[in-house]
Amino acid sequence: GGSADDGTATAPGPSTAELGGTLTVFAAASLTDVFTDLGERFEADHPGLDVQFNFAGSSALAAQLTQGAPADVFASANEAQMTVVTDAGMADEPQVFAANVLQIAVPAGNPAGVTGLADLAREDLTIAVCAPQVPCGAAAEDVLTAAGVTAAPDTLEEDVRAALTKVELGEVDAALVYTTDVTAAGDAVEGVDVPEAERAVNDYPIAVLADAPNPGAADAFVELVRSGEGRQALADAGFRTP
Amino acid sequence: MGTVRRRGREPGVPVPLLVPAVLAVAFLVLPLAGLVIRAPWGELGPQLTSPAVGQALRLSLVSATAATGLSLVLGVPLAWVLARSRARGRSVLRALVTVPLVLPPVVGGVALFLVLGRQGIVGRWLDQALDVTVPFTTTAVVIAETFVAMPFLVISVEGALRAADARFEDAAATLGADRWTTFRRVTLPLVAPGIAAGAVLCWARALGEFGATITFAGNFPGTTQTMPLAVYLALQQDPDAAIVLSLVLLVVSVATLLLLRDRWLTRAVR
Amino acid sequence: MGTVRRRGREPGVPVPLLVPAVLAVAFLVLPLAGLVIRAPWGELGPQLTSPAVGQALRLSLVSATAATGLSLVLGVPLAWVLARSRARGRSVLRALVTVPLVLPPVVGGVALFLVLGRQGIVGRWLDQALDVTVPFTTTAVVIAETFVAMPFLVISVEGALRAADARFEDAAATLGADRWTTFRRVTLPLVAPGIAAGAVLCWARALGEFGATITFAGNFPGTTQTMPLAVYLALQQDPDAAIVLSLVLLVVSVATLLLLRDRWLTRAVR
Amino acid sequence: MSLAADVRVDRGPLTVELDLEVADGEVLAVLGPNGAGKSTLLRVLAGLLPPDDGRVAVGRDTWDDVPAGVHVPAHERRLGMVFQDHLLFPHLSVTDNVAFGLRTRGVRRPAARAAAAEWLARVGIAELGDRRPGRLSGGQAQRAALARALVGEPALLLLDEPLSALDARTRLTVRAELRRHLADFPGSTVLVTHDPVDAMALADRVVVVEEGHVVQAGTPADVSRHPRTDYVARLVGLALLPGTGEGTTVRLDGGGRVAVAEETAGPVFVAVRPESVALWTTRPEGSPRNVWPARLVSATPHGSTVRCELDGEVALVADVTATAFAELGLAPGAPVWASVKASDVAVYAR
Amino acid sequence: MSLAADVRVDRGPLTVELDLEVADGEVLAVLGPNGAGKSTLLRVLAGLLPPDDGRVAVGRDTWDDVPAGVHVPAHERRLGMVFQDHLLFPHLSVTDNVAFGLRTRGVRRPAARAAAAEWLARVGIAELGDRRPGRLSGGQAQRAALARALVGEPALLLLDEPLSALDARTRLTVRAELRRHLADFPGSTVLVTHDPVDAMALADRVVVVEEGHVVQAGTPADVSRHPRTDYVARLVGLALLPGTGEGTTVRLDGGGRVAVAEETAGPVFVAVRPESVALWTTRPEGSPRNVWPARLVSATPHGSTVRCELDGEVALVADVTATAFAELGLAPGAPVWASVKASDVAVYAR
Ligand SMILES: Nc1ncnc2c1ncn2[C@@H]1O[C@H](COP(=O)(O)OP(=O)(O)OP(=O)(O)O)[C@@H](O)[C@H]1O
Ligand SMILES: Nc1ncnc2c1ncn2[C@@H]1O[C@H](COP(=O)(O)OP(=O)(O)OP(=O)(O)O)[C@@H](O)[C@H]1O
Ligand SMILES: [Mg+2]
Ligand SMILES: [Mg+2]
Repeated sequence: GGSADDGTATAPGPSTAELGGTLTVFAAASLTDVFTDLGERFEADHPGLDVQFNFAGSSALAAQLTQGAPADVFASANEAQMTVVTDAGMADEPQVFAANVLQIAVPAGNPAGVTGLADLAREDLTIAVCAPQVPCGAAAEDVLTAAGVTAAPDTLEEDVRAALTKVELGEVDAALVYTTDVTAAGDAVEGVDVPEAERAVNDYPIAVLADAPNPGAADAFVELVRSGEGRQALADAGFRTP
Repeated sequence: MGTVRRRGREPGVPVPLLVPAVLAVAFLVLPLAGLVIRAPWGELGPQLTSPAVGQALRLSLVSATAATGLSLVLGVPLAWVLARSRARGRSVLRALVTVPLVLPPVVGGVALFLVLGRQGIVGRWLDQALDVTVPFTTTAVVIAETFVAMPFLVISVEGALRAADARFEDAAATLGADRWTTFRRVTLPLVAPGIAAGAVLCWARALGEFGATITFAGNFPGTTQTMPLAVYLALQQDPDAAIVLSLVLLVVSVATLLLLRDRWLTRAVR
Repeated sequence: MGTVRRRGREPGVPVPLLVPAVLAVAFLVLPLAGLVIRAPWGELGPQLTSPAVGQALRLSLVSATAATGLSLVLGVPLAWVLARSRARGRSVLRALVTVPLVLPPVVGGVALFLVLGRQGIVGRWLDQALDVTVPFTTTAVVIAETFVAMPFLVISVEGALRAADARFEDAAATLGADRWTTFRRVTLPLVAPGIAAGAVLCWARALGEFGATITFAGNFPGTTQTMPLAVYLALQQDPDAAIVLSLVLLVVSVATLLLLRDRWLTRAVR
Repeated sequence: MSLAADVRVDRGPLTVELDLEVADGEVLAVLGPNGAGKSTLLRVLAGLLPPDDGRVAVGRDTWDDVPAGVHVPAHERRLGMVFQDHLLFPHLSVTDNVAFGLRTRGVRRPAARAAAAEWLARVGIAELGDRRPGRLSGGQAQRAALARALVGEPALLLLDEPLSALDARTRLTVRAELRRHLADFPGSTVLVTHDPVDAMALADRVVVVEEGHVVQAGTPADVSRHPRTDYVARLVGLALLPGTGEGTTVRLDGGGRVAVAEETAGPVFVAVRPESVALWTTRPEGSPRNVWPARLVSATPHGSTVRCELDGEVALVADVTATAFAELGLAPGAPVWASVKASDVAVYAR
Repeated sequence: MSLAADVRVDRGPLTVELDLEVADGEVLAVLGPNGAGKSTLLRVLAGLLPPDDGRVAVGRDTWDDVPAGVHVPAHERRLGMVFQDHLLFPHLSVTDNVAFGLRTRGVRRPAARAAAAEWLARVGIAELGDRRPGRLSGGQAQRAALARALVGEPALLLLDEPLSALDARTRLTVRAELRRHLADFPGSTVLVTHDPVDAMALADRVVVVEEGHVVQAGTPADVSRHPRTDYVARLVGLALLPGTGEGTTVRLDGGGRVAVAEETAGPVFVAVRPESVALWTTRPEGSPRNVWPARLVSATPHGSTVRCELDGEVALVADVTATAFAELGLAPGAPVWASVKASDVAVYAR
């Protein structure tokens, strides 16, 4: 169970052999595959330890944490939601463990012949861009401003997956999304690199929560994520790693 | 026997009904009260006067009403067929109709793309032959909301039709009314309370629709950004603003319902 | 007059009803067909045998059923009070009950936190006095689903009660049945079709619930991860898998409804 | 138990204002034209319609007392009631309908069903116990409703036209059964009916209600011999003529004069039995002192006689034998002469 | 238009199998005990219940022909129908209920409402046109239902106990109105009733249905004079005794013998009019050749006579004057002697 009184054995320190109990990780939905994979490895390394994930949108996770959700680790898809948690005094010293940059996603075969950011201004194309309220939208705005392009989007997506879905279905000709999403989407989607994307790199911070029921395991898990092994897994999924 | 009671036209609600009813109200109303208490009312002014909010609110009301209208036009006949016709395969049909109820709305949006999208079964033809594109338009919002909300109407109207006394339809037939006239002039008024209930459910569901809309219609202020989308986006940055927006949506919809229902009910009363 | 017709117990559906009914079916079923065609059926095997899917499916069915049960217990009495009692403030009450229908579910989840969260009005007391924490448990899933789905039951049962002939309740009273006995033994069976319809709506809505659940109960496999949450996660990584998962949910729920409805309907028939 | 009711209810334009007493074991028949307020009265007595004013008491219990604010709800009144439109529960079998009242009063299911079955047998539909009411004929439904009202041990029986849908034969048996039951029944009974035979056969006393008010009360024989309103006169098959007594003649309010045997003065009623009216095609000369020209409105064969409705100076009804009628060769609309012996005319004060 | 129907319907354990013809302008009364299948017949004729076999034709139109697969739906049959339980539309005013049929047949609203108002006046509820049916009394509702059925110009009128809820006075007027209407009505009418007076007054021909089959048919006078079943005999107030003729005596099937005036042989019916039965407290000696001991079952005053039901070797009904009854001093259950003159006994072949 994910209830607060679940932390049966609290390990005193990061010494790997003594880890046990339950480790609860709140992680952004875009980390689902990577973290599930890392969690399994972590459990294998520490028999007796049970890793519980709660994947959802970063803002939902932040809201849950400020409402007193019992968690050990929070991995956010952006700095803003991590700030919500640190401002509430529930975590400190978040560390960036991955980063993501924008790419133009086009349907397989690139039917509209999109080659760069300038094409996003074409009125005849159906374009999806993230809404400015969400991280990828903020990033997109920065990138477009930097490139001096006034995009003509048909929809301001509320999350990057929604944009990608439309590309996969061939319903939009191009969408500004993250590289990781293009990677995850497989053959249905092709990525067009955007040089200006470097202007808006999106960092993924991770932190151990202040009143984590299982701080020992939490520290160990963050270590694993930031280790070479973790970095490799993240890179396989298309993330940049520090 | 012989108990002397205080007089009154209202004999009171029996305790085994009163207790759960009060609990139900508490259950439904307390969270709302929480929201109202917690809401940063200072934000109300700026939010209400923001043109974006007005736009989203208007679009929400218009599209939910259009979706309800469409659902009434299509769904009431379907409910009738399910309740009255003896055609075989009716139970399969009924089960199929309930499908959009359980389909996660985002998947519903994907499904709509598969039919009405540029590459969709019907949409491809619309696109090429008529140069009509449905996705990312206000029409798409209405369609997405109808798809998600119509089953609510169909199921509750069917329940009402089933409970209605079909002998009045016999009487109408002996007076020369064919099934269509009977439907219009006898059946419909008889089940008016059920239809009103179904329409309220349908309208409310359409008004709150989020997943299918954002998927199939996208999110563009003024064209496809309804209140739930605005609320969701606000949640990403400023949860308090989102709560205020939700409350605005609530107040408007409750006010609308209050007005409408009282009109309907007084007309539908026996 | 004098028209010679083919004989049959089924006098046929009038065209003005048939055309919209067929359109309605097409509208609801075509997208589904699109999904079925498009679904990568190769993935079905692994998905079905995956223990996570089984877990999510089981949790979905259990919690939706529990939420429906809770809604019936609390909601039917509330519907009765709304339909039959003459108490003042009834229309305000009815409007308040419709509120969770329009509240964006995510905001609904936040509202539930405000009441039942560890810092919530009631939750604080539960936490300190009884050491009970509601959020992030299966109970929270049931509560979130009930909050969102119960209004559907209440509104449609109220519509059915309104349409029912109240004179049978008079007859029961003359036979010595107090209002509670009358409710149980006369009113309930009379509006059984309406209650069945309401329960179906409620169950389906609970089964498809996403926003309030993920907010208030979190997304823990085995405890709070229902099928819609699993579909959401699958959408993040592998949309095709999400479609397959949705279809699994559909098939299971449609099968359940088919079984249940036929049982109910044969019992509720006049 | 004895019933005492003095109530007022407003029903749209009609105000129903009735004052009744029914003793223990007594059967009161309420007669009256359609819309007079009979069913309204029963609804008030049953507690389904709170009166706007007045009191209802049964035995020593007060059931309604508007000035004192007392209103006992229907389900606490220990009633048996037959509704004019039966109102059998559509979702219960006939047996369960009849057993319903016993079950709510705590009788166990087998006992209740047995009692129900017994009553179904008494009203002659023993074999229909398992049916749903929707599959009964009109008369069968009425019998089931009667059984449902009688099966308990009510303090007050309220019967609204309980025999109206029964066929002639069943009516005899059910009426006899009802009569037998009512004879043993210790409580009060109020019976609404349109059939004077039912009233005569079953009631100890009759009240006639018109437009919400009692216009006549008395024993069945009394009421049928001395009707005080046209409605009652028609009901019992008399022609009623109000007029003013002037010695051995009565000047009728509607015009014309009637010779009578007794001397009278002031406002009186004149009642003429149809059997005592003779018809002639030409003006008869002879001993009968009352001879009027008239027009035949309608002729209805009834057993071996034909009932002829007459119109003219004096509105009368004549019963003549079928043979005599055939010999007269009359068609509706034909002019006739009607004669009545003065000694055959009843006259009594208004 | 003339109606010819020869249909079979299965109703659970009962099979209704009837063969009827009703000529243009003719009124056929269908009499029969509860559950005999009368309403079922009307539902079949109306097209609401497809027959399991047989044909229904009106004029030259075939409405039902099961072997040929023809079934004209109800709404194309140009009917007027009164249902046993009225079935007025609860959501429409009384006027709109009555105007409904005209409106569906394309009459404009003002004209339809005017025609409806006219018919409401004819059945005596002109002032109730604006009410909802839920606020009518039982009799008022029945009158509205009658008006609704009559207002159109149907080819076939189907009336299911159209006068049963009417009070005695209204019944006379409405019956007269109905009679007038039926006299002018060019189509066929099928009238279900339990009231022999209605049948006599309104019908040209009577069929008696029992357990789904016609057991007797003929003119009203014929049927009432020569009943062939106990039901009919009761209906018209005769005692019917089946037996076997043996010269001037009839050996009754139920036991006992009856002396008759004519010689007969083989199976016969013996019918005894209640007026011809005399009652005695001691065994009478004299000319009447039929004297039986009996027991008084019930005594019902009816106008100036008292109807006595007798039980014993021979079940009889006796009508005696109220004075005579009082002199006899009889109570139910008392033993009496009944006598009938042989010349007063009707006898006819079975
Ligand atoms: N629910 C109601 N609301 C208002 N008025 C009503 C209602 N029901 C009946 N009435 C009116 O009240 C009057 C009395 O009705 P009631 O049913 O008591 O008559 P009744 O004597 O039983 O007549 P019937 O012999 O036709 O059954 C009638 O004029 C009727 O139209
Ligand atoms: N819907 C039904 N389904 C099956 N059987 C029915 C149905 N309605 C009536 N019956 C049965 O069919 C038989 C004939 O019923 P019907 O209503 O025709 O009788 P009826 O002659 O009109 O009697 P009544 O004089 O009581 O109205 C009865 O035994 C009745 O119980
Ligand atoms: Mg009445
Ligand atoms: Mg009948």
